[in-house]
Amino acid sequence: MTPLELIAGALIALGAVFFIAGTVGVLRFPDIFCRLHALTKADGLGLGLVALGVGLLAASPGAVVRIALVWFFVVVASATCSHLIARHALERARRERS
Amino acid sequence: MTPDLIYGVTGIAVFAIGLVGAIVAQNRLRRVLALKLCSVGAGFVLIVAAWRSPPDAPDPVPHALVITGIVVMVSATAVALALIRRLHSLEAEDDA
Amino acid sequence: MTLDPLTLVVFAPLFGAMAAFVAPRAAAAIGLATMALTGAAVAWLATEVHAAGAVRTPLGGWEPPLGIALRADGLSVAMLVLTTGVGLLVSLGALDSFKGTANARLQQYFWPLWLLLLTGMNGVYLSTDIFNLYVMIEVIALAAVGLTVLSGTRAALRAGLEYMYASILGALLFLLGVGFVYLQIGQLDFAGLIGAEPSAAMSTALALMVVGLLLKTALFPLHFWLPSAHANATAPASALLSGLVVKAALYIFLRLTTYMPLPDEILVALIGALGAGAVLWGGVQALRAERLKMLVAWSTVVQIGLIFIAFARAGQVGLTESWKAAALLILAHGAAKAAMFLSAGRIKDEIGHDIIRDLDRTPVRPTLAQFTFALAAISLIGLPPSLGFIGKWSLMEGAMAAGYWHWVAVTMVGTLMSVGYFSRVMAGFLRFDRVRAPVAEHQGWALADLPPLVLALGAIGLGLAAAPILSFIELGYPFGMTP
Amino acid sequence: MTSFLGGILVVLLASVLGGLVRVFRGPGAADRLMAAQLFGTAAVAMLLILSQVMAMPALLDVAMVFALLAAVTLVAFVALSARGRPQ
Amino acid sequence: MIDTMVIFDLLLAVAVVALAVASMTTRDMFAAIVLFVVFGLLSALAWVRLSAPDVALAEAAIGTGVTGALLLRTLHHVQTVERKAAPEPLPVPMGVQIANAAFCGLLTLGLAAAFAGAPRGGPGFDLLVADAMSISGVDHPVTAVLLNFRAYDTLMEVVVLLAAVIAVWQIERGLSDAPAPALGEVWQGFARLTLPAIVVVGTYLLWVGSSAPGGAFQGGAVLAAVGLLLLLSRLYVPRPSHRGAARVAFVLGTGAFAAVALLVTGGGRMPFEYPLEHAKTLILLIEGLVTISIAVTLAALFHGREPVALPERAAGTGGRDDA
Repeated sequence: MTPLELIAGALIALGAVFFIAGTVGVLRFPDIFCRLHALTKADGLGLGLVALGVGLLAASPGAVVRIALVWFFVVVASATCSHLIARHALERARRERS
Repeated sequence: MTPDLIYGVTGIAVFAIGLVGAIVAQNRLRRVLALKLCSVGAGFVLIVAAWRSPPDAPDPVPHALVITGIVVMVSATAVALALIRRLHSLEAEDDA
Repeated sequence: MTLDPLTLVVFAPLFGAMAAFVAPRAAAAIGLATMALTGAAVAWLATEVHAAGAVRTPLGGWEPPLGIALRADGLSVAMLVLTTGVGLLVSLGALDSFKGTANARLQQYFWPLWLLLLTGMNGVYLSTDIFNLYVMIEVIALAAVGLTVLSGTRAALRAGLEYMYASILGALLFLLGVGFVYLQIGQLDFAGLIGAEPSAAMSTALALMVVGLLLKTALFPLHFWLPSAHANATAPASALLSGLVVKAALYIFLRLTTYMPLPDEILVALIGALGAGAVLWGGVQALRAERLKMLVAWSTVVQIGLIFIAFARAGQVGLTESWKAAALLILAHGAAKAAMFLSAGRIKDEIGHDIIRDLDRTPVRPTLAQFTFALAAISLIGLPPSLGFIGKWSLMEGAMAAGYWHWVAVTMVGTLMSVGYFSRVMAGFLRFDRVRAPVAEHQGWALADLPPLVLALGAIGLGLAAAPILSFIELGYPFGMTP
Repeated sequence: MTSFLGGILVVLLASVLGGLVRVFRGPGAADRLMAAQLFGTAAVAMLLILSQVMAMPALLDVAMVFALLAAVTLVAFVALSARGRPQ
Repeated sequence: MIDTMVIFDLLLAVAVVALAVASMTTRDMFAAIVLFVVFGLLSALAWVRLSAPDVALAEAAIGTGVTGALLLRTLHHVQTVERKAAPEPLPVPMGVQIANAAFCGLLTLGLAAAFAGAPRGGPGFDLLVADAMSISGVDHPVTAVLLNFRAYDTLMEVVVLLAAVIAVWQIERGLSDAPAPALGEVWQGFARLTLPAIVVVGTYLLWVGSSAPGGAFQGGAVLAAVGLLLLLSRLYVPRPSHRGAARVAFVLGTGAFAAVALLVTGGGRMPFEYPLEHAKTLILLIEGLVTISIAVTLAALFHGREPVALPERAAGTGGRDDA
């Protein structure tokens, strides 16, 4: 195993830890807003670390560019979707209160 | 244990689940889901038939067939769903 | 351009469908022109098959097994002639029954859907590849469901949805069968199927494909979707669905079992037994039906059963001859049933209902439609000299020769029952006792009376031409008989 | 390295499958959907790793499509329910 | 040492089956659809494991993405157009459930036994395809099969799609008069950024299809996602006057495909037999037009009705609803 592979492996493993944390959060946190908080952490950081690790192992520059793009898409989409879900939940809560 | 054996049995199980679902389900939407499961199950079997143990490249023909099957299935699903919506609207009209 | 008739038979209706959809106002004109062109292509193909026995075109220049070839022999051409002939006449009938601005929308959607249906059916009759057959039956399924629900009534939509579920499930069972075939022998074309070693995978494949096809062709007890779908569609759609569409799956069944023979005598007998079940159960339901169109739809269940009895009439060894009896019955039923549904639709349009109990010699008597109905019934019951008679006779002759008297008995019972249920209708046409208003003369003949009359006369008259028909469908040896 | 990455894949898959319990439990549609979103992201991560394990760079394109379509499905849901029920 | 990939495969297989069961048995229909979408993603992952990235792409984009959106739209319709006398589903007795499960199990066992007896990695078209690749006009085997060796199937596949959109237009009609959903500024920023990005990805998939996994169907489905977003956010609202253009777009792919297939017979060739020197151009042309048709058709299937003004009576239920 080369040092590069070691670093990549460590990054990917750390990413997996964030995913586990996110899952635990989604399962255990009391309300939807807390759960969303946990979810976005897992999304952004977990995937970011995995992408970084895989990017280090990737053979071609083309692959690195695509990995970066994938990560970027996920972060933007996940942020927007979390926002939309939160909005939706908030509206729902307001409507039910009134 | 090679992937083809594992996923072949998976596909067959999925088809069987979909078949039973399509026969017994009462909800119209659920029956559409069940049929969709059948199509994925059949897709599994074809893709398994194409699999060759690496580094051999898989047989491309079944892949093309499954892609065709996926497009056919989305078409059929869309028509079934349109029927469900229209029927629901009409039945709601009857109730009113 | 060097066109060949095989390609034209599939592509002409396809282009017609697209044109009719893009130009909805000209849909009817485009539709009729397309029907004429398709008819010409079929005629051209028929002369080529007559001269050469069987013709084929490897599409893309790729020979099977890699590519797909279109192939036509006597049986394919017979099915194509039935489809285009009945289709053309039903189209003419549709022209009249969809006239007027109120029906503009029906007109506008009938043509593209019907022409796509024609594309699919023609494609089936020329196909030599099991996966291609799967795609074709899906084309048929979607177009047929579209036609079923054309009227937009609740009953039609409900029946259409059931039909859709059954159709998709049948096609998917067929697809899984294709998967098993590929798994075992890695072939998709008919020629590749011949002589495959018997194996568990191939038997499973055959079982899956046959069940899928029986569901699509509505053999008892998988017929549950058919009566309401066929009875609730508009008359031209019913005629197409009952006369033609169920035959496509039936045809695939006939072809498939040639290349992948049923492995055991018991299975042939089982198919026959299901056919017998259809004849008896369908007969009982037709005797009990309250509506005319429902009765006609149940009679389709009976006739499908009869065709499967013809298939099984002499067991496994008799199959090389039995298919001819089945084919004759397919042709006879196609023409007669289309005529019957069209005339039933005319009767319903004229007198405003189709309750059998209330049929009588009303003042607005659609005489010609009633006459046509009776003619079609003659062929369906199987009175000489109709094509239906020849088909039934050929069924019973083969069964007797093979000593399978039970098939003869079932056929006789089925015939008696059909006399019974058609008499219910005929008696209604002739009833004087309940007529309140004085019986006037009929209202004159409508153009829409002509197509069913021609179809019914065809179903009867073709019985006289049974010998040439039989020798034509044997061209190219569809079932692998040695010359 | 392959079997190490395989181990990571197993851990990732097991973890998100656990998260699916949220789909059953709900209570709201938003909760169910959120679990699905987590699942989509994890699937993207798994595809990235698989592209390395199976030496198939084409999987990066699959990952890209996964990422985009997960977003579209979510937006579809929110936009449909934002239009709401007739009051 | 145990191969961890085998454990991954086993876990994935169990998860696929479990999700299939769950989507059939969950009471809440929304949960069932979400589980089905997850099931689709997992199946696509499994197909990746079977070295079928093309199919995984198609399943993710069409089988799961577009189908999921269609299902959600229909569920929303069914739930918002309230029925007063909606029939309560009968509870399924335990005995029936057990019988169903047993039937399902037996069926699986029977089919699996037949499957286990079949040769694996067995006969196929590998060699034939490999031989013909050099004269197919493209470098990617799946694309060569779809657009050259078995182009007739693919033509009929787009015919199925055309039949679907005609049937759907015939079944349902009406204009959407609901106001645009309030999605907020974040969404608007997202739309501005994402919509062009999706167009680029879709086009890229189409273009890459001749040499790598991708192609008309996957590209078309991704482009259809743009249409879905436009329809959902009401950035585009279908009008009766758009019908002519829509009809042309629906038939464009099928028409061009069929026309090319016939026109190449000019030089004494068979239908679909592309002249070698133009094969690549023709295939790309067909794929490009088919992609447009697929994208527009899938978006129209999602919209789900012919955009035509309804007569007053039917406007109550037919017209008012989503998308």
